[in-house]
Amino acid sequence: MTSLWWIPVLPLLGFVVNGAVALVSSSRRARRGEGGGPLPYGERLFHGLVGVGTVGASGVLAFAALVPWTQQSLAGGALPVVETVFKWMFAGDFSVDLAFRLDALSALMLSFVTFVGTLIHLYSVGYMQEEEGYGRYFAFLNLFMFAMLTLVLGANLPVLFIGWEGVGLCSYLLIGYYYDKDFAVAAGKKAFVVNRVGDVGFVLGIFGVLALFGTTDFSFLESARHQLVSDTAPLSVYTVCLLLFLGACGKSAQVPLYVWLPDAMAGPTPVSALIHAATMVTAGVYLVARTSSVFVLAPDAMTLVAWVGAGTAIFAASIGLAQNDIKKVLAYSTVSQLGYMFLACGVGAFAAGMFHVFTHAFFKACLFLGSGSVIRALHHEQDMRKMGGIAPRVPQTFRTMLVATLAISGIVPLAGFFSKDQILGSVAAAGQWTLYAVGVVTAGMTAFYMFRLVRMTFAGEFRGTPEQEHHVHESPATMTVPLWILAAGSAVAGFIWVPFGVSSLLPRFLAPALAELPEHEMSHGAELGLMALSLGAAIAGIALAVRWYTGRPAPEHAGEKPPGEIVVSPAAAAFCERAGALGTLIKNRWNVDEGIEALILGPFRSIGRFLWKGFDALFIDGIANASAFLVELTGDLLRFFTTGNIRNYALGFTLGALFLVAYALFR
Amino acid sequence: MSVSPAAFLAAGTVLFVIGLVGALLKRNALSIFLSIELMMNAVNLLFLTYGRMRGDPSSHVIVFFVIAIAAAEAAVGLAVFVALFRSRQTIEVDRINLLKW
Amino acid sequence: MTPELLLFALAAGLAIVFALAMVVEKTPVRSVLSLVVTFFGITVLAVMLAAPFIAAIIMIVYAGAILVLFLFVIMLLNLNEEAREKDSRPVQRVLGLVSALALGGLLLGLTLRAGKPPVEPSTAGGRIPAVDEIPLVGRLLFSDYLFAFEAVAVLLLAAAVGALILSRRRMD
Amino acid sequence: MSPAAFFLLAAVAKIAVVWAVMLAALLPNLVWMERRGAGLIQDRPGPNRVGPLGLFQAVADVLKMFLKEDVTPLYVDKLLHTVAPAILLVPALTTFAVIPFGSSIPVFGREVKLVIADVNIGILYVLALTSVGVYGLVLAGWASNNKYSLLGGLRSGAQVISYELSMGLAAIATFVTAGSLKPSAVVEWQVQTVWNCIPQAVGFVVFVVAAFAETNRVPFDLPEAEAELVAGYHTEYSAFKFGMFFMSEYANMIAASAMIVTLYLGGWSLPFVTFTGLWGGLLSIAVFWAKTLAVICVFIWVRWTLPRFRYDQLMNLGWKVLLPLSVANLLVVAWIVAMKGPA
Repeated sequence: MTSLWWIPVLPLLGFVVNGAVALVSSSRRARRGEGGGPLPYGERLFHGLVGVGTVGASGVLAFAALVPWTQQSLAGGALPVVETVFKWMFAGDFSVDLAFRLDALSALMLSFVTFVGTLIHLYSVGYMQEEEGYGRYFAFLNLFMFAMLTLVLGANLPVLFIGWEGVGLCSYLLIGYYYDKDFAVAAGKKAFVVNRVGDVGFVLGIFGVLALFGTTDFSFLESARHQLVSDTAPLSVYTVCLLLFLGACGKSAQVPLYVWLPDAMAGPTPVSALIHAATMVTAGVYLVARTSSVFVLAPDAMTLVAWVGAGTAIFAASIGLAQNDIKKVLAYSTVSQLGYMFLACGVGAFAAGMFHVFTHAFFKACLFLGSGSVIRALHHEQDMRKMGGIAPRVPQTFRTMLVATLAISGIVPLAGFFSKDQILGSVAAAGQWTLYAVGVVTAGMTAFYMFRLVRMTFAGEFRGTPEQEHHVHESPATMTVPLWILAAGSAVAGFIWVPFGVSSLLPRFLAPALAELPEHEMSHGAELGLMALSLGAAIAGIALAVRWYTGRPAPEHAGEKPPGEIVVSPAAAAFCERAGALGTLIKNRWNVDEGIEALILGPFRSIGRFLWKGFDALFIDGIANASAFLVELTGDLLRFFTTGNIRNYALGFTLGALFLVAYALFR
Repeated sequence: MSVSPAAFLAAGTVLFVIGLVGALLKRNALSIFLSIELMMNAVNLLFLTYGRMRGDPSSHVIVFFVIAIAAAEAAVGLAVFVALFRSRQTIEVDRINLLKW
Repeated sequence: MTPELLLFALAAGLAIVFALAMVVEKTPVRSVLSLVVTFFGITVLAVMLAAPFIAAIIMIVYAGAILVLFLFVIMLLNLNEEAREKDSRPVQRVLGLVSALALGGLLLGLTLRAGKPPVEPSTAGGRIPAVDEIPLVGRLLFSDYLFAFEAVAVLLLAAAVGALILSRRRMD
Repeated sequence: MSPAAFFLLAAVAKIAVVWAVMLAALLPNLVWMERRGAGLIQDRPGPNRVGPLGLFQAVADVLKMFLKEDVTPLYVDKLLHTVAPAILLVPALTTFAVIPFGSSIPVFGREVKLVIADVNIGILYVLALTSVGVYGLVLAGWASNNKYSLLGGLRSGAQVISYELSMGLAAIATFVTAGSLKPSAVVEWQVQTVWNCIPQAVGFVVFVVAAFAETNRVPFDLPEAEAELVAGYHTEYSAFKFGMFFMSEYANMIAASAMIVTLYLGGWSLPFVTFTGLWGGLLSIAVFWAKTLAVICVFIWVRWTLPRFRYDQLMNLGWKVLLPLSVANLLVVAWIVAMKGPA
């Protein structure tokens, strides 16, 4: 058994080395007056080797740790492994160790975080090679891996919180990677600020857990499991759950804290794939699953989680229908899929939620990396209206993306089908039919916008500039190999939990780490029916998208290529016209950003302006100026004592001492 | 038979006062500094006497510190004088009144 | 008159006389030399107070290092005579003398009152005891006073660096 | 006889013995030895006219010093000019108070340790005296009112202060192993184990070099470098005052040699020999002085063999070589002692 703490520490080492080298190298370049442009090959090789190597090594360590543990666990159960590195803080009865924990939940997370993480690092080697900030990029990416692994492996809430904030920081740093672009900086700031709102909830939630259970170590889950609802003051449990959920909402981009994620696409595409699709954003789901034993004590909180999840799912999917930026579509799709996961958690199907986290990591990472490959092929063109027809030129990208798209749409037997079906099945089993309906509709919408993406990107004729068209080319092997591996993962990852208990590996594995809820039994027939329903919705969505988005100009515009126009079939155009106001609203993303601006930020700004102009400038400055004036006055008087002659001062000293001694002697 | 501690105390105090008079009346910065060294040592003597009276070896430690700090002070002070002399060609304190308003 | 008293009178007398000489003397070099003799007297007094270690340290550090530094500076700056002209601040002079003497009187009163011994006075000026006080002081230095000890070490380093920087010649 | 009186008497007797050996036997003959040694090294006879082998040359020299006119130049600071040689001589003569010059002898049924004052701050006493000795040189230089003298005085002051550090640090290492600041304890330790010059070879070398510098002997005789400074700090001295400088140089040399012998060469002891009883005690005295004489011979040998350092070389050697060496030596020794645990 390897030491667990090496797993996060290795990427940290990578961060230190890469960061130091990048700092030295960039300052040297700046000193020599060399401008931007790609790094020399040697430096790139070094950064790539260190970056991929440390993460890969940590992945190897992780699998070396978790494979035997998993085998043992499946064979007959294994206790969680807790490894204490040192005592972190202690006061009175309270103490927190810097400790790492390997149990079913963290093993699951660990497996795909290190796996997908390594692939994305590898992909970045090719994707980022023309970037000036290559070293900085790998340093931050390594730091992110460190934080994420700390988050996953943390054996108590404070350690988890280190990772939680660490991934937030890295997310900020990497969204703002192009720090010379205003929108990237603004997006980074937005992500940071919105995450803070959630983090307040999380921190308070940690204190709440401490107050409820007297410890922040995950052992509190055991006590929670053996607790009856009536044992605790329910209100406090609700509060804790809601606070923790607030934190999860922030990190996992749930309504209303989702607004940062679409903007986060300003970062490099591999970052979007790793942080904003596969790993970090699922931390919220992980947190809810981790504390599931607490959540089940508060059924109404669970309901809230389910409704927020379902709402987010359909809301984000609706926005995704009308986005033209390829990464924005994927971003809203991510938000929507995260909604699914919370929906699952909300109805008590934590295992199903985690299952979707697992499969989603594969196909969403694959989609993002594929989109990155497309963007790179088109010279940083992200607007799908200027794409089209490039499938033959980038065959590998196209094929892998198609697999992943089918997976996310829920086509049997790809990964997304099993996980999504598991969620919907659980919702139905819980008797939440409204939520179920929302889920099915969302599934249809998902299939529609994903195929809209594929069609607009790959089908039909090219709509960009001839120059772009000339340069379209397939990506190098460092990028296509990860794509293929992830595509394969999207295809087969679902088989760890095939329905009807044929080989229900995952639930058996996860059961010890999650809360136990009474099973809702459904007949196989009903289950099959539901499955057919969701599959049908998906196929319907696909069919519609394929019909509408032909990628060829309408017959009446044949021959011309109006760039920047969505090329749709007449039926689609007619539908859009009929949709009218609702369509516009969807296109404008339900005006959420504007609403936040008007309702929250606007008033804040007004208050701020008042405090600045009215309170600060007049009142505070008045006090400061008045006291300054007083000091000046006093100083003017006192400066006559400042003769500048040391002997005068010494005499003053002596007289003072005289006075003190006299006081001591005669008092 | 031995000497009463009061005698030591008196000797220390007299030395201290002599040092004080020197510090107040001398005009040469170096002489003032010398007087201050004398005052410190007078105080050291008092410390040792009190320590002896109370049977407390801590007094030795404190004197030790006083000496160490005096050494630091002397090094910096003398460096200041040298620097001062370089720029003003004198270290008469009456002619050095840079600290004036 | 016991031998101890005689020794005390000699040492204290030496110290006080040469301290006065230091103040009165106009030549800085002679002032320094007088102070050395004063320190010698103080050293003897320290030995009588059963502090031979401190006595040696005073001799080594004060006489051997600090005052030699003074001599160096005096010789470097060529300070042969103190200013001959009249003190430009007579009031300061009188006031200083008066206040210093007054303070001295008060202090004498204070110390003598404190000198009313809580311990038998016979322990004060005896022969050097057989007890070796160096390990005692050493142990105190590295236990109770460890922090102060480290702080003084840092202070000395800072002083050394500061003195170097202050006294180096400007290269421009 | 009361113990106190005995103590007093014994002390006086010991002082008498030491000073007799030093002033009467060693000092004058050292001058002869030095000059004869120089002759030997430079392949010439040296003084050989006064008495057999020129042995009475010393007497003649002393007489000459005493009888010459004592010139006090006009513009010197008369008081300091007179006091300075005395200040220089006193520490050299009083250093011997703490040096054990023999084991112990039984006198009237009492065992008398052959050390004048076996105080527990022995090394500090020696260092304190050395530091007082600086004043003699510096003041002589200053009081002479002569720039050569002043330069010589300043040089010697800086030199002595610089090398005192390394010397003290090197010596402390021997006290660390002995576990006491008493020189007699260091000798005891060497008697029981091994001479310090073997386990502390580094400290030994540092100490010897620093001792050369402390005594202002070649190759460290910059304060009186005749080629540059005429005669350095004693340019303005003549007759008896000059004689005192002359004497103090040799007295210092004897004291330094005695310290070297005490700290590093086993003091009065010889390997595999125990000195007991009256004769043993007397023999140990002889051993001590023989060793000291041997070291003095090294001093003389070096003087007539090596050229003088340049001033910057001197400072470099002192601060950049000897001081780090002695600190490192002290650290290593202290570490080893600490590892072994308290003795």
